[in-house]
Amino acid sequence: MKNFGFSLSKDRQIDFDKSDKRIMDFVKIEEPTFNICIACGTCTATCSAGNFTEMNLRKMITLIKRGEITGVRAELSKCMLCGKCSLACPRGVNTRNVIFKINQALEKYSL
Amino acid sequence: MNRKRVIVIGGGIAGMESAANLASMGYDVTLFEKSQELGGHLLGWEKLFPTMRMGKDVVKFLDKGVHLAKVNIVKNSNITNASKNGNLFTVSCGDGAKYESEALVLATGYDIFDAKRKEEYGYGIYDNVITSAELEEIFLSGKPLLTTKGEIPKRVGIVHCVGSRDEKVGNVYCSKVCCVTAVKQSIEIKEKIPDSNVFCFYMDLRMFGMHFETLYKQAQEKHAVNFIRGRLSEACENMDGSLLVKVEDTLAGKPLRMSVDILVLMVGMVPSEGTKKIGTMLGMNFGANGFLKSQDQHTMTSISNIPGAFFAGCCGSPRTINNVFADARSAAMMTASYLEAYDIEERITYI
Amino acid sequence: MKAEGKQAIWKEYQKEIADDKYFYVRSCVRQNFFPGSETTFLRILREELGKDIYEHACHTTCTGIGYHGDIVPVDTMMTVVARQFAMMTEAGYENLVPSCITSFGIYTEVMDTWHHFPETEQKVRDYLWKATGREFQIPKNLAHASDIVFKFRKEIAAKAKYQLINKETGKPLKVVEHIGCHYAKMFPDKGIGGAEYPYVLTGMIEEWGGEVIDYPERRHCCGFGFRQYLVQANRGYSMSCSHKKFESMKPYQPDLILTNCPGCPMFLDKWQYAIAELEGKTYGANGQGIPVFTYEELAGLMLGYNPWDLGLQMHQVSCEPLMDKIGIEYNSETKYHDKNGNSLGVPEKPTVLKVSL
Amino acid sequence: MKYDPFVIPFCLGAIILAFVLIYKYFSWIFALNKTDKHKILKGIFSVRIFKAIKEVFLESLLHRKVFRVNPMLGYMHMSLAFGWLLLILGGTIESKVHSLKMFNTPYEPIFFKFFNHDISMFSGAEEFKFVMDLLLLFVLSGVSLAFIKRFYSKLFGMKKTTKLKIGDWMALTALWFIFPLRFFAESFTSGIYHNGGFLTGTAGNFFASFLPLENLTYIAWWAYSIALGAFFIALPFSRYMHIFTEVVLIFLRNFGIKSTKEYNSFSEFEIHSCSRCGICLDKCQLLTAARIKDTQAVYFLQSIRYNNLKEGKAFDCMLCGKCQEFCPVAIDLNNIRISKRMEFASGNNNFDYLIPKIEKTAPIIYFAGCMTHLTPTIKIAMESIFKESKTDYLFLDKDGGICCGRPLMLAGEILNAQKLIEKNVKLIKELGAKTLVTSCPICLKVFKEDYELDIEIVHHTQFILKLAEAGKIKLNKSDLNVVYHDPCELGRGSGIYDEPRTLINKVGNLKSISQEKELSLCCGSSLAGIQLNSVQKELVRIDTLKALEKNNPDCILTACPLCKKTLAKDSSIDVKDISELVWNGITESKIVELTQNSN
Repeated sequence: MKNFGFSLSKDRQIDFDKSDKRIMDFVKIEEPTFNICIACGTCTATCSAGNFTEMNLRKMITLIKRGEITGVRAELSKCMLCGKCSLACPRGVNTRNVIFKINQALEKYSL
Repeated sequence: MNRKRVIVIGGGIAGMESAANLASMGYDVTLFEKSQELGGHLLGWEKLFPTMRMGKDVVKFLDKGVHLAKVNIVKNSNITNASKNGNLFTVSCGDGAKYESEALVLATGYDIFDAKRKEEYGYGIYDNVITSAELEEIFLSGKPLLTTKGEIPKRVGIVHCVGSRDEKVGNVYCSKVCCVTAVKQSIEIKEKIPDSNVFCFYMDLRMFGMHFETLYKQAQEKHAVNFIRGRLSEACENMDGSLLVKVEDTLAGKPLRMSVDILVLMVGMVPSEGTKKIGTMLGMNFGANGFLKSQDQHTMTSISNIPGAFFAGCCGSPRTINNVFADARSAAMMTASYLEAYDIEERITYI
Repeated sequence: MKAEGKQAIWKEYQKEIADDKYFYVRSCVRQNFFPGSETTFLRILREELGKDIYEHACHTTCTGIGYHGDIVPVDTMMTVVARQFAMMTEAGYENLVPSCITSFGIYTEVMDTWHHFPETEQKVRDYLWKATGREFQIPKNLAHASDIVFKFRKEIAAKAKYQLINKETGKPLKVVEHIGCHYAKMFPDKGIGGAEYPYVLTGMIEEWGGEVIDYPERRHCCGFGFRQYLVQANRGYSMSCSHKKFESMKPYQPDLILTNCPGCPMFLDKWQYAIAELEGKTYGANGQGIPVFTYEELAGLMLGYNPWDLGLQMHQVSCEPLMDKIGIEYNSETKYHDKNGNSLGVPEKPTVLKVSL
Repeated sequence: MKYDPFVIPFCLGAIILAFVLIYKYFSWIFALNKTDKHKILKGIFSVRIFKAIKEVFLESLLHRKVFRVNPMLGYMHMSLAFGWLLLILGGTIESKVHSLKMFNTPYEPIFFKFFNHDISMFSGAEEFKFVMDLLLLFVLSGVSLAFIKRFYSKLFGMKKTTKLKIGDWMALTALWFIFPLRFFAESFTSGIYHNGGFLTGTAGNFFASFLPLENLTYIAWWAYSIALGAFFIALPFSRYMHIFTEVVLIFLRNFGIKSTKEYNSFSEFEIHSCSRCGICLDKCQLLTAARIKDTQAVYFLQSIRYNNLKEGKAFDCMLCGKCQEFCPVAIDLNNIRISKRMEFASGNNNFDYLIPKIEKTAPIIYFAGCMTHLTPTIKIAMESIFKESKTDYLFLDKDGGICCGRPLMLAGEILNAQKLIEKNVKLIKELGAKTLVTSCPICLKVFKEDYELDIEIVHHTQFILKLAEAGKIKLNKSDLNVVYHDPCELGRGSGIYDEPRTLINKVGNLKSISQEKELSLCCGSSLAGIQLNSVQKELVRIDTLKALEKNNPDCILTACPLCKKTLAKDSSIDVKDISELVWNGITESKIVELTQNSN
């Protein structure tokens, strides 16, 4: 292979037809309130871990729904499961169990 | 004593309801409808948001209203002229008939945005791109929703704001009903094809009406309808006839592409040709968006710049059915008070 | 795909194209990239169609590359454009025909700006007068060279020796048409067929016997993107754009790609080599790549011109397999000879892409 | 030697039972860790053994705790357990006295009347006859109550009775038959040989009048033996396993062995000690209010025993601890539940990002807790009280601190909780404070149980009370009528019932409610209820509020930010934390003071 000093750039676009939706499918069944998130971000605003890190549950839920799951494990490992997000959520998403179930899915599919 | 006469133009919800109300107050009302059937756009809708009741129930209610109050109905009316001479309005039809009245209510409604103008979505070019109105026709006909190849769609995309809030097509306003229509239709698709995945591509979800938010939550919770915040930049046809859509998922902060088997365009409301035609004949004022303009946005709704000429329903702005009912009754009330020589303009203290 | 839907749109986006008496302005880069193309255009117009087409030895760049590369300020660009107009006016022509899509975009943009802001036009007139003492008329008609070929596509077809038909199967060749971004994306009503479903190349392909394929990434840019290509570190991005298009058109098995922009054929052609070297991946049959043509080259081929006069030996992806498919006669011996029969030297063979030398 | 083939079923059953029990108990004891084994060895030769025996007598035989819940239920259990034991003891003595031998066949006492037709020859025979018949009657009364309970549980103060497994049905059927069959066998025998007492003798004569007893007697003895044998064989596979296991458990407990948050063989003793009496059913709000019917402790333990525990069963629980409070066997249900949740937890956390920066320290550390940050009024009240009392304190989690780890633990993420605990322990130890005050009972429990800090750990109600008693703040008693909601983690969880009440009485008039202290209800938002849905939580919440709002108090007081936030959602009555009422009182008295001064 030749070296031209450049190479193909990685596509930033989410290819929904090919992305990995296993976590989404699992969590949707196990914790149906996963579906009713409106991505308002209240959870992230109150997040104890989010105080100190980039942890963003709102974004994580959105990305999992799109099958973009790289980095989910690392992000999720910061969660202390304290439950502030559950109390703050205006829509009644059981965020703690969403996280618990995402963890299970990560384990189940060795992601 | 001769009864005072009112001409109502447009046999949709607004026209029928204001005609029925005016006639029930004792006026001699003549209702003009350009087609051969009363009911307007409502005839094309199966179920209505947010209650999912049948559209035809509402048509029946309206029908009964005009018949019980003995409204004179002129169907297939081809109005060639409408004008005000002195205190009398005159309307002439294509068959030479002439009608006169002391007051007039314009209820000429809206037209559906021509989705072909949003060329990048490929309506009229790609096989499986349809409009919300066409989807409703499918529901109404009782036929199954199938791709042009006759297959049951696995994925359906719904594009909000087609022809609304879009400077590119010259419509900067919100058509109000499309968001909740999308939610309603996505629920209906899921009820008919439970295995399908429905994706709504929205800019903002404007669930302003009572129970709309509940319907939206129901769509998410019970039917697992997906909502992706991002406007389609374009749709392209894949080899298999499915459509590749491109959006930015603004909540994920990434561009996204996906294939859908059917793409439904939520077409908005535009001022109808009839409104333009008859409003111009009468010399009525139009607002910047091409809908009829009231004398004052807050206090003088339904009241046009022509004394004795009023308007009701979607010829004034996009409205939901319940808003049209309220507007039609308000226009009827304003018409009646005009005929009883009530001077509302007297109350205007501002300039 | 509903053909009538596209036809309806094409009907809507018609454009007036002058019939004769053209003032031709060349492209900066095409003469290097595809040196036979512009010559062929002039030859077809003059010899086949008998048109009056004039070019001025002193015309310069339109500065489009510099303008879009954020190097040349807009006032400078407009003044240079005004100078071209002045030369046209001086030569007694009113119909401007740029060879380059970017120039076409620049002229359109300038004319549209002046239309909406007459004070800007006045300002530029002053600049030009102060700088060169020249005056000008705004062109009566502006058409890209591909518009001209589109206009006379039937006449060319009538004189053609070949058609875009596979001589073995008798079936039309599958052609990808790629329109330069600046042709209609900025001013949709200035392009034949508009921005979403441009008809300018499609019209030629259909007229000359081929079949157009519409693939999902049809509207995507080739990746030239001025600054993207000019800076070496950004070239990966440029190449990725072409790569995206190849991946998207691949399942349709196109026989050739037709373009109307200086940059597009260059990148769609050369990136096939680079992608092959970097990724080991080729498109088209037998690892030979998909040949890319300018509309002038294709018109010349149809008319039976010697492919080496058209400059096809300069292509990275070899054109011979396609010419074989159509049945075009050519002499491999003279491929790398100049017009006097002297050898030009033979290029090095790529490691992955299969080429005919 | 007295022998007849009909004793074989009994003997076989008894031998199998003995083997199974010995095998199980020894393997479980063997699997205990070293420390626990050591405790057993030490315990056997100490006074603890007498305490254990006493407890066995009171709980396993007399069923004192069951009596407390419901006397009828208590009597039923006692008559069966204690009555049967007495019957065995009585029979043994009777047979020994009769044969005048120290050792006779082990089945002889059981089938005494079959082998000894003429028993009038030994002294005291009539007394024995009377006593044995009385005991039989005692046991039979228990059997009939058990029979009635199965079909009419309300009589026993229970709305629900437990659902049965196959093993249970076998054992239960056998058990129902044992004593009636004994009654028939002895009566029939007496009908022929007149060796019965007041019960079996009378019945025997009665049966003899119309039944061919010569044929029936032998069959009856066979049936009696078969019922006994069947019961013994089914026992280890049924809930009656508790009869023996509970005894061992009481000994182990008295030796100082405790349950842990990890499942071990002591947990096996605990789950096999469950008699499935079903007392936990009615105590569970998830059943009574939220209509979840399969998750209560009895079913949960049953699933563990039969190796079919599903995730939902482990997680549909608020760990409010009410079932545990009333469990007659005192099984540590919460710990078992947490230990089983661990099997479903899969998070692998990394809390390296938590680097707390503390510049100063103070003798008293205040840890508000995550939930308190969502109820700022509690935070403000506490900070004000600290300042008012001139307490030198450090607000440890002022800027949103590190979670205490209890929420992770409640979800079964014990290893991850441990990581957080380690971080917090290190931090708190570095600070070198004397007292740790927290506003959150959830934090309090984990601080006390799992942190192993050598400092005083108090809930803010305890702390405020101390401040008041030391005269550091002056409380102002209002004329509000208030009720107090015991937070689960503070009350049943940490045993703190009195201090909040003493404190409340200093600032208002505490009215007692029907379900308080050990009986108190859960607010429904427990962090342990991780998989409960919003409707289920709401049902619990409404149920609890109904009890609290019953006498229309002026204010509902609680001592937990989560309870407060939850109850306030649907309450028509003001819900406050005790600290808020305390601070309100202080500010009010200050205003009065200022007004008087200015006048």
